[in-house]
Amino acid sequence: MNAPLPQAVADRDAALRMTGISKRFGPVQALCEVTFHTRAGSVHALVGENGAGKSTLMKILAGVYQPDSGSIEIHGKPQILANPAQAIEAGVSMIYQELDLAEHLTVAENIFLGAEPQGPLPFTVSHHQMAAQTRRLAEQYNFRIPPDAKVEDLSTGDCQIVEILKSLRRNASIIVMDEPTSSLSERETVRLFEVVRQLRKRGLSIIYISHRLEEIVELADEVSVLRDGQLVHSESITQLDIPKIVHHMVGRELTDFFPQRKANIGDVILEVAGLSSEAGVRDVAFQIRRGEIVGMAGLVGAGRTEIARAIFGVDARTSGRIVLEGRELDVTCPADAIASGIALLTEDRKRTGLCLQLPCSWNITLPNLAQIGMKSLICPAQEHRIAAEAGARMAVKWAGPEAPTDSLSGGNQQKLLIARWLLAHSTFMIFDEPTRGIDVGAKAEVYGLLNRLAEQGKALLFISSELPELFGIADRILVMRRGKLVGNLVTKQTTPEEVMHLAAVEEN
Amino acid sequence: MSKFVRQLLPFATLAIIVAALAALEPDTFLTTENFLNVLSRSSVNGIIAMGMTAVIISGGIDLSVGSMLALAGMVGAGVMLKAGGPDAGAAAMVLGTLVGIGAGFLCGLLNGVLITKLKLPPFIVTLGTMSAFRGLSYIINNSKMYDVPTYTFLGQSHLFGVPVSVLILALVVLFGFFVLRYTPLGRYTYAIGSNREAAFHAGVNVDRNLIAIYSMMGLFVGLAAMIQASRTISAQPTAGISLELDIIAAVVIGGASLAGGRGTVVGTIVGTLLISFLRNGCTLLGISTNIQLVVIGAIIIGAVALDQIARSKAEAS
Amino acid sequence: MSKFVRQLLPFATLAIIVAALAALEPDTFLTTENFLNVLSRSSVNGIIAMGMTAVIISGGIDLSVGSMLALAGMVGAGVMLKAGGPDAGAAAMVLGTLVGIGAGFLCGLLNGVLITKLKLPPFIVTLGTMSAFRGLSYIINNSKMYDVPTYTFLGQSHLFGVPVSVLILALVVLFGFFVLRYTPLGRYTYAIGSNREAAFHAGVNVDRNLIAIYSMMGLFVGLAAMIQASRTISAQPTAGISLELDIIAAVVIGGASLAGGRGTVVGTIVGTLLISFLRNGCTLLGISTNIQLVVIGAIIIGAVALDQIARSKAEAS
Amino acid sequence: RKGGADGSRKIGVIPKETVSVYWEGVRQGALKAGEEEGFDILWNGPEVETDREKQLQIIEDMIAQKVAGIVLAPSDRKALVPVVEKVHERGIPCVIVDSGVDTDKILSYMATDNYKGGVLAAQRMGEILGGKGKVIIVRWTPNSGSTDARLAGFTETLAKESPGIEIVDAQYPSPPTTDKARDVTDDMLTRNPAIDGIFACNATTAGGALTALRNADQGQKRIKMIGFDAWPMVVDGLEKGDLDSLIIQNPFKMGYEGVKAIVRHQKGQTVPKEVDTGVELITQDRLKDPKVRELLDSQI
Ligand SMILES: Nc1ncnc2c1ncn2[C@@H]1O[C@H](COP(=O)(O)OP(=O)(O)OP(=O)(O)O)[C@@H](O)[C@H]1O
Ligand SMILES: Nc1ncnc2c1ncn2[C@@H]1O[C@H](COP(=O)(O)OP(=O)(O)OP(=O)(O)O)[C@@H](O)[C@H]1O
Ligand SMILES: [Mg+2]
Ligand SMILES: [Mg+2]
Repeated sequence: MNAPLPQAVADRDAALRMTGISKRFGPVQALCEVTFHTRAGSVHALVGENGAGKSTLMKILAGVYQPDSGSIEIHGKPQILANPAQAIEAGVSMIYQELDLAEHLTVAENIFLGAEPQGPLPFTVSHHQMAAQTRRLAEQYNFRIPPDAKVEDLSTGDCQIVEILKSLRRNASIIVMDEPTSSLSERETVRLFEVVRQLRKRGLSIIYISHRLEEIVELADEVSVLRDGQLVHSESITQLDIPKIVHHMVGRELTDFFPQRKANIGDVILEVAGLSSEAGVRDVAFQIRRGEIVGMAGLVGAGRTEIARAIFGVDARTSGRIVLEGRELDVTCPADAIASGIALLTEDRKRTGLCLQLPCSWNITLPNLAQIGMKSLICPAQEHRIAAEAGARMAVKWAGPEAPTDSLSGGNQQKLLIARWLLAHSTFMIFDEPTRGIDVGAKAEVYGLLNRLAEQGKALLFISSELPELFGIADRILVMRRGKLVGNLVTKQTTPEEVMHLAAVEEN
Repeated sequence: MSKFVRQLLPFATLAIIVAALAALEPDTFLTTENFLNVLSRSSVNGIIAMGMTAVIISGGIDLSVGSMLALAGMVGAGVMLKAGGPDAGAAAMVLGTLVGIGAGFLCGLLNGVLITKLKLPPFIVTLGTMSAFRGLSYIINNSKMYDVPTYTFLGQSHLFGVPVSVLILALVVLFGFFVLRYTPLGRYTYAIGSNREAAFHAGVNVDRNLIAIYSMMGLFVGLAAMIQASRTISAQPTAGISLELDIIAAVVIGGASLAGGRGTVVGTIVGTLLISFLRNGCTLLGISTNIQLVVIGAIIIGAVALDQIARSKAEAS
Repeated sequence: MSKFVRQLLPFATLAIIVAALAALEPDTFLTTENFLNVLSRSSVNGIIAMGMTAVIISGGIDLSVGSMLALAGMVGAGVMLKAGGPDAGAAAMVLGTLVGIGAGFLCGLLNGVLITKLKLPPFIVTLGTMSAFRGLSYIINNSKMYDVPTYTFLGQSHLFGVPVSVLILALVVLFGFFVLRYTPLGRYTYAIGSNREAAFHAGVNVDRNLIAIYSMMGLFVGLAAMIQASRTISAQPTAGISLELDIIAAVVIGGASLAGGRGTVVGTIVGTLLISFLRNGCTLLGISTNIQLVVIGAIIIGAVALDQIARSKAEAS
Repeated sequence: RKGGADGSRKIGVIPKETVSVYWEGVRQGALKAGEEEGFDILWNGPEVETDREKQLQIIEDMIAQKVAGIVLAPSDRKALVPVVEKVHERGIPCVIVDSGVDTDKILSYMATDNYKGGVLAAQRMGEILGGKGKVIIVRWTPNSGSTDARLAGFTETLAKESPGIEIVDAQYPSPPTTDKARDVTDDMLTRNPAIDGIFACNATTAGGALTALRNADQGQKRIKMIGFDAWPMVVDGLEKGDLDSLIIQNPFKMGYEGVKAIVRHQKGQTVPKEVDTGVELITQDRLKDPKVRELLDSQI
């Protein structure tokens, strides 16, 4: 199945040669005989569906996992990377998919973790040196970050910048970036791209992983595609475009990425007026009608999640009304919201979504015990049946409803959560970044599902940072900026440029 | 399959220990009386361990159980004596028993409220109340104990040939099993311990459930305190010193995880009996208390290490 | 600014307590002798708390310190007696002291190795070794204590008018401060407690550092054990029962978080002194031990609650 | 094979705790008697005196082992009544030593007259202080029968015979360890600067009080201390004159006579219901007396 690598890519200035890499996690063959080469002075994109093995391959390169078989050569020298320290020594630096910082330490301490400059005495660390060098590094790459700030006080975007600086500090010859832009704002993304190009010019080899294929096309020189743990394609970007990449990833054409929906919009279901919250939502008002999908756009930190949290009762409201189907709600906690017919698919399924050690069925029924007649007693047989049906409706791939939730891949975990909320029979559903970090195939399924829910007459609020999907699926787009609603646009009558302009422009 | 094996681990260990003791000391160990003795002395720890199981599954811990045992016992016995004097009759004893159980419940409630309303780690809150409850149990009768010579029912009498305390333990185990497995409270306990934020976002009233769990813990401790008082026909302010670690050890040997989300009633009771039979067996075999301490330490570490290995094997296969 | 205030909280509490006692009992409390007494009796706990600070910052816990104190003391005193008899001279005493400290070190090393190599939670491992070390310390001399009548230097003599134990405590505090603040080991301790994965990914040898931290903990306990033995010119196998909770309380009152990543040497020593002065003050004021227990419990909860409130205020501002 | 009901050659001896030297005296006595009579001695007890439940369980396990008899030092007058009566029901003879228990279903009670020990201490205190002054008491955990009796003897005798002596403070160490006994004595000395005498009511408190006294007194030997029970370190203090005197019991005799009583009972001989094992006051000059030496050596 391994496509032979184009000779040109394989041999010219090979910076990295990973040959015949296999890795098994218990029953899962995460990687099978993967051979992967990169050149110095180029950006090599690594793409594939969720669970294809991208992160695993790169963690092997970073010394986190040991391959079951295969060999690694860096700049022509065979390497055994038994732990991250050795990988760093060999010139490999990685930005991990999940934030990877010691939050109680300062920015400078994180950046120099593991390689502290020595102080005036032996066995000591020079705080002064660390801060000075951090400042220099940030200036060099044109990032602004206070070296002495504690990481726990930073925003997610700033944390990502610390991650980037940490990997740049190491003077690595190979830098791996595993979905680095998933929590960056547009502006920071642009800066990151500049940095990547700068590094390429300096002759580094960059391996870039992302589910945002537009980024790949914009940035990469070569593209390798992983599917089910195997390397199925590797080619120069000049020969590729998005549909071709998608084809290699999923093994078929993805027609109908944004399926058409018979818009059947009814009366107003949800009305929000004058909503402000302690978390920074300021005087927001909008309405959503039956059968309508309303998108919500904004830069990172614009306060979209905070609106969802205020409506769902997670953050305390300081003012405002929420009216659902004509009834004014007094929601003070998620339990109230769910009882009133609101569902929220949170943006972070690991932190606020799933109880990962528990069986899938328990996660599906968790908010629904009352709805399915198990308010005072649980009937395991009935629960099993209900969960199995709910899972089947969403085509969740699992060993059965009793399987532990952490045995599912990310995309399937997302589907599990959707199955949960479908069971709740809510009239108004909020989806906060439902496609973040999931692959194109799974995205298409989520879009299809949103459409079906709308057709069933639900009102949907769809929060997303990716304009194409908002434009592909929403009837209207709300634009947020700094906690305020600054635009309420009909999708067909606006353009991405207008939305971006509204989201980004400074107020004065 | 392998997961099944893993869950059987504590049983297997218990079975092996009992079988070995039966083989080594058939005359003294393998008697109904000895078994009933061991069960009866496990009743106090077993009942408390039931409550601790729920607390640990919820991701918490309760270090105050030993002091709470002393306090509830002192309050219960004190009321019994006030109401009925040294020859307290049935009414006074029932009253004292209920008040003692109620005192335990209130202690647990206090823990629960402090943990949820001040948003403090359970370790800290119960470390504090551990000291405070102990102080109170001394203060109540000026550091002295209470004698309740007539209070023999719970701890010393038999029904159908079985000690009453053992029957109560059995009831509590059944109750705990039922609650954790078949009620929303039980389900929410697992969910909160597994991922508190997620449980909250799924509409679980986390605070209310935690308060319920800690209150139930207190209630069980109150019950255990009265059994203990009846076993020694006296309530002692020094009762239960260092008890918390014994209880936690039993729950952990039974397969619960201190990180929360994992644990079972059956595992816990097996863990409790395992420690009791081990102690009893060592004494019958003439192995000194000192060596018992080393053995029990090794078993705690060994049980959890085996569990860990079994788990990673289960994942690998 | 507000963060600064938060870090000063334990100091403020200590200062207020000392000032109040000074005002209430100027004649007895405000004497050099009383201060030196309190410092000297804090030396054992203070030294152990230094080690515990690093352990807790690394996200771990050590429940075995009390048993380890007994075991190291018994080993040290035993060797001293073997080498020098009841009138052990300087050489035998130095040897015994070094062996005692070494025994503590080995206990800590064992904890560290079990925690990292078996990948078990520190709570479980040290719960197990807590029992095992206690058993061993009884076994050593058949449950009896050792008398070392000549061993007075560490615990009972003075240098420049200051008790030697207090000088040692000061040195240990300085050492701990230096290690946690200015060495890579200290940095890594915070990093591991804050995010173990991240530290590993950054090339930190997590296992080696954790083993170092637990070994240092053991070393400090060994030192404290010898001071304790010298304070009572005897080593007791029952030494340090329930000590772990006292130590953890001091560290936590000093602002450390049991979740790891947070804590300071200065905070810990303030926490230790706070408890000591409180106990001393209560005795001087004639407040009973019983009420002291309640007060200390309330202070543990109160200190952490205040810290929590100050923290959320700091975040809000 | 002759022996107990079913030929058992084992006698259980259960102290209040296993750590203090005092109980070692009991054990030595029991071992000696066991050797003489050809019985195995099962020595088992809790680690700390406050662990009553543990002592109860040990007794139950001894019953299960079908021992020929039990020698018990009950850590609690009341709490152990049911189990002691159970021992009686099983036909196992039980000798109570050191402290009493509130039941008469026992073979014999052999103990120090603790009240008398307290009286001796009070009389000595009156003598050395010349009938006036201030003393402090280092108490033991409340509820312990033996120490409570000593304290009663001490305070009542002082009030009666030396009204000029005032007891200004009486505290106990918590937890009950030597180390804490030292701390609590330190604090009492600080709080009451003009102290003339100290009474420490058992070995542990005497050890702690002695170190505190040495620290506070710095060799002046102005404060007079009376301790209770022998412990090498305390006897050493007596030799050096840091202590004025010690009240000594005879734990060896308790263990020895306790085991002997069980054997005698088995042989059908009668056993006295109550035996006073004796208590006496030892001062520095009496240390050279060979009989005193022997008594001390049997227990340290
Ligand atoms: N530590 C682990 N233990 C067990 N299985 C694992 C582990 N890490 C990864 N896997 C499994 O290996 C497979 C590959 O996972 P990997 O994280 O490499 O995918 P990915 O391509 O990075 O996906 P995504 O796009 O979602 O990040 C998946 O089936 C995953 O469940
Ligand atoms: N854990 C956190 N600690 C501190 N500040 C935070 C944290 N999470 C979010 N913020 C801040 O809260 C504000 C809004 O958060 P958030 O980023 O969730 O908004 P959003 O509009 O939902 O954006 P997105 O969903 O795209 O991330 C921002 O200023 C952000 O920096
Ligand atoms: Mg990945
Ligand atoms: Mg968001």
